[in-house]
Amino acid sequence: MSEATLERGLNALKEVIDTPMALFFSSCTHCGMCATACLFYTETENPAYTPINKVEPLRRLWEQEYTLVGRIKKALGMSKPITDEELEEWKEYAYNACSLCGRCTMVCPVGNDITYMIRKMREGMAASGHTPEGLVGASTRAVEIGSPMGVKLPALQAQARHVEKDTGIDIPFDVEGAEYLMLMSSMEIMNYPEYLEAVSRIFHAAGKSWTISSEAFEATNSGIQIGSSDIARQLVSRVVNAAEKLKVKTVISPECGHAYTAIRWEGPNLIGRPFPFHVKHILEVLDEFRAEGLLKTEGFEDARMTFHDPCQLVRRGGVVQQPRNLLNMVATDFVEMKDHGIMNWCCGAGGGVSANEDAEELKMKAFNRKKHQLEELDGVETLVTACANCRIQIEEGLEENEIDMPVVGLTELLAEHLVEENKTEG
Amino acid sequence: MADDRTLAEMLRAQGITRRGFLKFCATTASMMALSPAMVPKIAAALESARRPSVIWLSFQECTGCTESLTRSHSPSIEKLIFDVISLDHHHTLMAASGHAVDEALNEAMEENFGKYILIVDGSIPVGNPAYSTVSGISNLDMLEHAAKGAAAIVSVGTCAAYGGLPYAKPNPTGAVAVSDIIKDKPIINVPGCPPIPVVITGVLAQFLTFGKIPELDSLGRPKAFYGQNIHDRCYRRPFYERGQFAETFDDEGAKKGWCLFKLGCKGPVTYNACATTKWNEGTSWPVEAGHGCLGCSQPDFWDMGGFYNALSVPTVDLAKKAAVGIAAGAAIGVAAGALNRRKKAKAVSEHQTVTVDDLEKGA
Amino acid sequence: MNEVDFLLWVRGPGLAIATVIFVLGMTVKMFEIFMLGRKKNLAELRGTGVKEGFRTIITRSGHVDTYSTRNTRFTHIAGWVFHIGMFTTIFLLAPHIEVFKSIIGFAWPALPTPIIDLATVIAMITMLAMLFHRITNPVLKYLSTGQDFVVWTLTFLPLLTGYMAYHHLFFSYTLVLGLHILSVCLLLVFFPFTKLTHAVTLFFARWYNGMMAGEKGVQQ
Amino acid sequence: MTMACNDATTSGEEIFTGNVTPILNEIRHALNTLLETGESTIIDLRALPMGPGEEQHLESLLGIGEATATINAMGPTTVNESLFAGVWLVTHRNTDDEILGKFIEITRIPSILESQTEDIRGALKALPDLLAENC
Repeated sequence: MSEATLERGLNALKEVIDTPMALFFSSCTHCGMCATACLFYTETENPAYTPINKVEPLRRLWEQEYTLVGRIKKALGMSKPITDEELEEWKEYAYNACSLCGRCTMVCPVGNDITYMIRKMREGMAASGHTPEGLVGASTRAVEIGSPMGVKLPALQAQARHVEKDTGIDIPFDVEGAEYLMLMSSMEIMNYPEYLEAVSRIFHAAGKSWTISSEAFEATNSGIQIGSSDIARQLVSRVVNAAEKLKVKTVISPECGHAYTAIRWEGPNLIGRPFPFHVKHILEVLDEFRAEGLLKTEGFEDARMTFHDPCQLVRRGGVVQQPRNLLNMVATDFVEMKDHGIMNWCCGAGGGVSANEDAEELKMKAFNRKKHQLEELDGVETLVTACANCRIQIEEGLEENEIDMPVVGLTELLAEHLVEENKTEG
Repeated sequence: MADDRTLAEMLRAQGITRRGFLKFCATTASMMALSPAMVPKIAAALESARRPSVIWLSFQECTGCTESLTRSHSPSIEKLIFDVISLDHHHTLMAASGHAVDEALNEAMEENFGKYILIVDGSIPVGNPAYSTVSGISNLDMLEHAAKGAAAIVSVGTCAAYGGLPYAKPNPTGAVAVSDIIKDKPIINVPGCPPIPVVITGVLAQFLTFGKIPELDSLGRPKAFYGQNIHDRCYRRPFYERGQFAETFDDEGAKKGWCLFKLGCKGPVTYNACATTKWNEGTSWPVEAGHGCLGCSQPDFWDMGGFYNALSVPTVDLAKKAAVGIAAGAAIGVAAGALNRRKKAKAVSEHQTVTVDDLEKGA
Repeated sequence: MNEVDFLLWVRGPGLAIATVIFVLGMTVKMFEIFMLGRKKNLAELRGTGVKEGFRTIITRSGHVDTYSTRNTRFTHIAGWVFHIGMFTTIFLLAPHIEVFKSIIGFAWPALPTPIIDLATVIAMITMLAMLFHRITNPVLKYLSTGQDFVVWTLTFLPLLTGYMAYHHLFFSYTLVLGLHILSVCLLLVFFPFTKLTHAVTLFFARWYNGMMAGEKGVQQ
Repeated sequence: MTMACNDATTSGEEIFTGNVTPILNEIRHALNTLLETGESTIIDLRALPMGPGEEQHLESLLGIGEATATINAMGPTTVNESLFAGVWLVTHRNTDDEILGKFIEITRIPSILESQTEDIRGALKALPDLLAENC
């Protein structure tokens, strides 16, 4: 039972500093423009939440360890060392006040990918034991129980039988050779059971084979949120082993944000080799079905609708047009938010903020940005999104601000209008 | 030798009418770059001026200044000035020679001790005094000896004022300026290589009329002649502003009389009266003749980075220096980079896998 | 050391030393940066991102975030105006072009000096406004360290002394030209060791930014 | 044949530097002052940065008016009124006919032309001798 120490933290930071980061730290001119792109700053006006400030200890470490002048200054005792106290203070800036949403990265005039650096900063925070209580708990549960919210397989199996009863469609567990491996996020299993029903009906209608692995049904990855690649590797390896054992062609990341980033973008780099299978977000797959004519819908929603772009899916994931294509199949009055698409604002709960009790109040304050966005749209009745975490956050936010607006998952919405040939009753 | 008659009496003795004297004052005022309104004042001052005795010593020089001053090719107003001042000693101009010259010099010094003006042209070799001697006496000793009784010293020419050509790198003779040796006497520097004749006589006339040292700038030069920056008074300045430059001495721009900045003109850093007073009675001056100003009235004008390099061009080959920088930088850079990589590799090797159990301090 | 010797020193050895330190420092920095390397991205990418990287080098100068345009409008516009003013002064003034010609061998047409004069004045006024903004804006006040103000001064002095030299203000042209070149030397000497390196590294940083987004199919 | 004051003269390589216009304006102001206060002004052409040919160009513009006079004192001095009354051009030359100074005087009569008191006293002394000899 080794323990977290400052040494291990600094060592972790030394491991992750690379050429892009050296370029970024050499380019920052303290112009402050990343602050106004970050909802944690705009809604609190706390200058400490300025994104580039969140990596100040990392910057000093780079300067002291990886530049000639920095090393000389350190040798002459002219440099300020990184201490536990400082990292403890930075826990609030790098975790509570950051959802890794990536907006600062899109705005920085000298092109610094600040999100990339905060994610790396968290590696050092995790190794040196300066991570929020909530995330430690979530990671422990994810590793030991299999899901950050403690969801076990029987709960999923119960939900599956429930869906089978309702739709008559068989939920395939551990089917070798299926084309798709379906992953679920605990949030969906616990809060949004309609998701499983929706995907099973859609896939059934599309005639596509899919399965759920009983060994690795959990999509979320607390390791990514807490910022420890080691823990993230442990979690993502389960998915990879299951997918390889079942010989699937594509792993589907469900309506969740960071899960997609964890599996598709960080997964291969965590385990050190390219995946023998594709990784796609559920919306990507549905859009393919749409294109191939396998997803037919009927009827339209008459309510005025808008779409909240989950950061990890759209800005950090590149799934930009698909949600629009799908939503336009069922919506006649679809209105885009002012800053939509890759520049949309975060809901305030991503990147581990929702699992972090210390950040509760801050999370709600950050939600005001999304509230202002909605207020700017006149007469919107329904908000559609594609991430369970965003959904809960927005529902809580709207409730707290007494705004009566239903929040709907896009996959569910499509299922409601699904055309099924041999619809069995019951 | 000294004549105690006033200047006015002398002129009248030569049959020059008052109107002639007024003309003399007008042209002298113009020479001294004073405003015409000053003529009555100058007339009054000139009238009562005493004829100062002048001793001219030539040291390490090319006689260019003397020729420029005396304008041996066509004497004019300066000749008149010469009639006015009693030039008691000048190696080149004196008819006498040999010991007679030395006696004349000592005699002139004793007689007007403390009153005569000492004019020096040429620099003084202190590296090895033997480089330049006059009848066996080194320039250094002669200067120190002559300076004792001088009321004021006028260093004529950049050599006397700042060391000039002999002083230019590598300065084999260890040449120095007058002001480097004589510290206790008022010194008026009249630099130029050579100085404009009118400027030399102008300074003398000014000293003669007002009897005191004219106002000097930081380099000891009379502001009347050296207060103006050539660049500011140059008639080609409008071309500089419009960015119209001659690129070579015979291109379209040169023919049209455009600015010669790119051909090395040192006008912007040079203070002299060439642009207005011009040379050869206002005929022309270097820039008007199509050649950039050399900055000859400035110290070290020989080492200003080449007569034909633009003023802004550095006097060292920066490309070569940059190459040195890159080479050294690359060497140090590769070493520093390697150090970084080793440090990073060491960190990676010492990586202790983080598990959920050791996420807390002292868990 | 009178003013002429000062000018001669600073035009010669002064610039030489400054150039060596500048070039050496920047070369070392480039090696330090690029020898750190970057792990290859093993994920299934939507593209190499190379094209997006180059596009971002250009698009990132524009303003992407409609919301913050209201709040950082000043920084954005002042940044543009200052840089245009300064670069016009540096690269389109005839004497400066002569300096570059002596180093790299070729030259280009110059703008008339009154226009450059205007550009210098605009650049200086904008810098003063930016300094005021850095002191008063809460975010900038929080972020700013001593270095930000040192770099501000290092950048302002060449403009100021250049303006004074051109207008023969206060001191003799020789002295002020010397001070102007000295201020440029100081700028060069400190360049590799301060945030001034952004002038070079920002192009690579923007490229990486755009490339990493492009790999995932996101294009600004 | 009127010429624009700043045009280079026809002789080819004259340089157009725009120095002539300011001088003409200065003369205009001086004439005004002369009328209003009677104060005369003298412009020393040797103190102005004139391009080649510009001086001749200025003189050709001013032209030669009705009154011309020459004084022989230490070389000839020519005084002539330009086409513009009150604007006189005074050129001093030495015994070798070299120009020593060139002035534009804006006055009723250049002072150089007036007989000087000392010279008149001299004449007063010399006249009786003349009377004694001749009549």
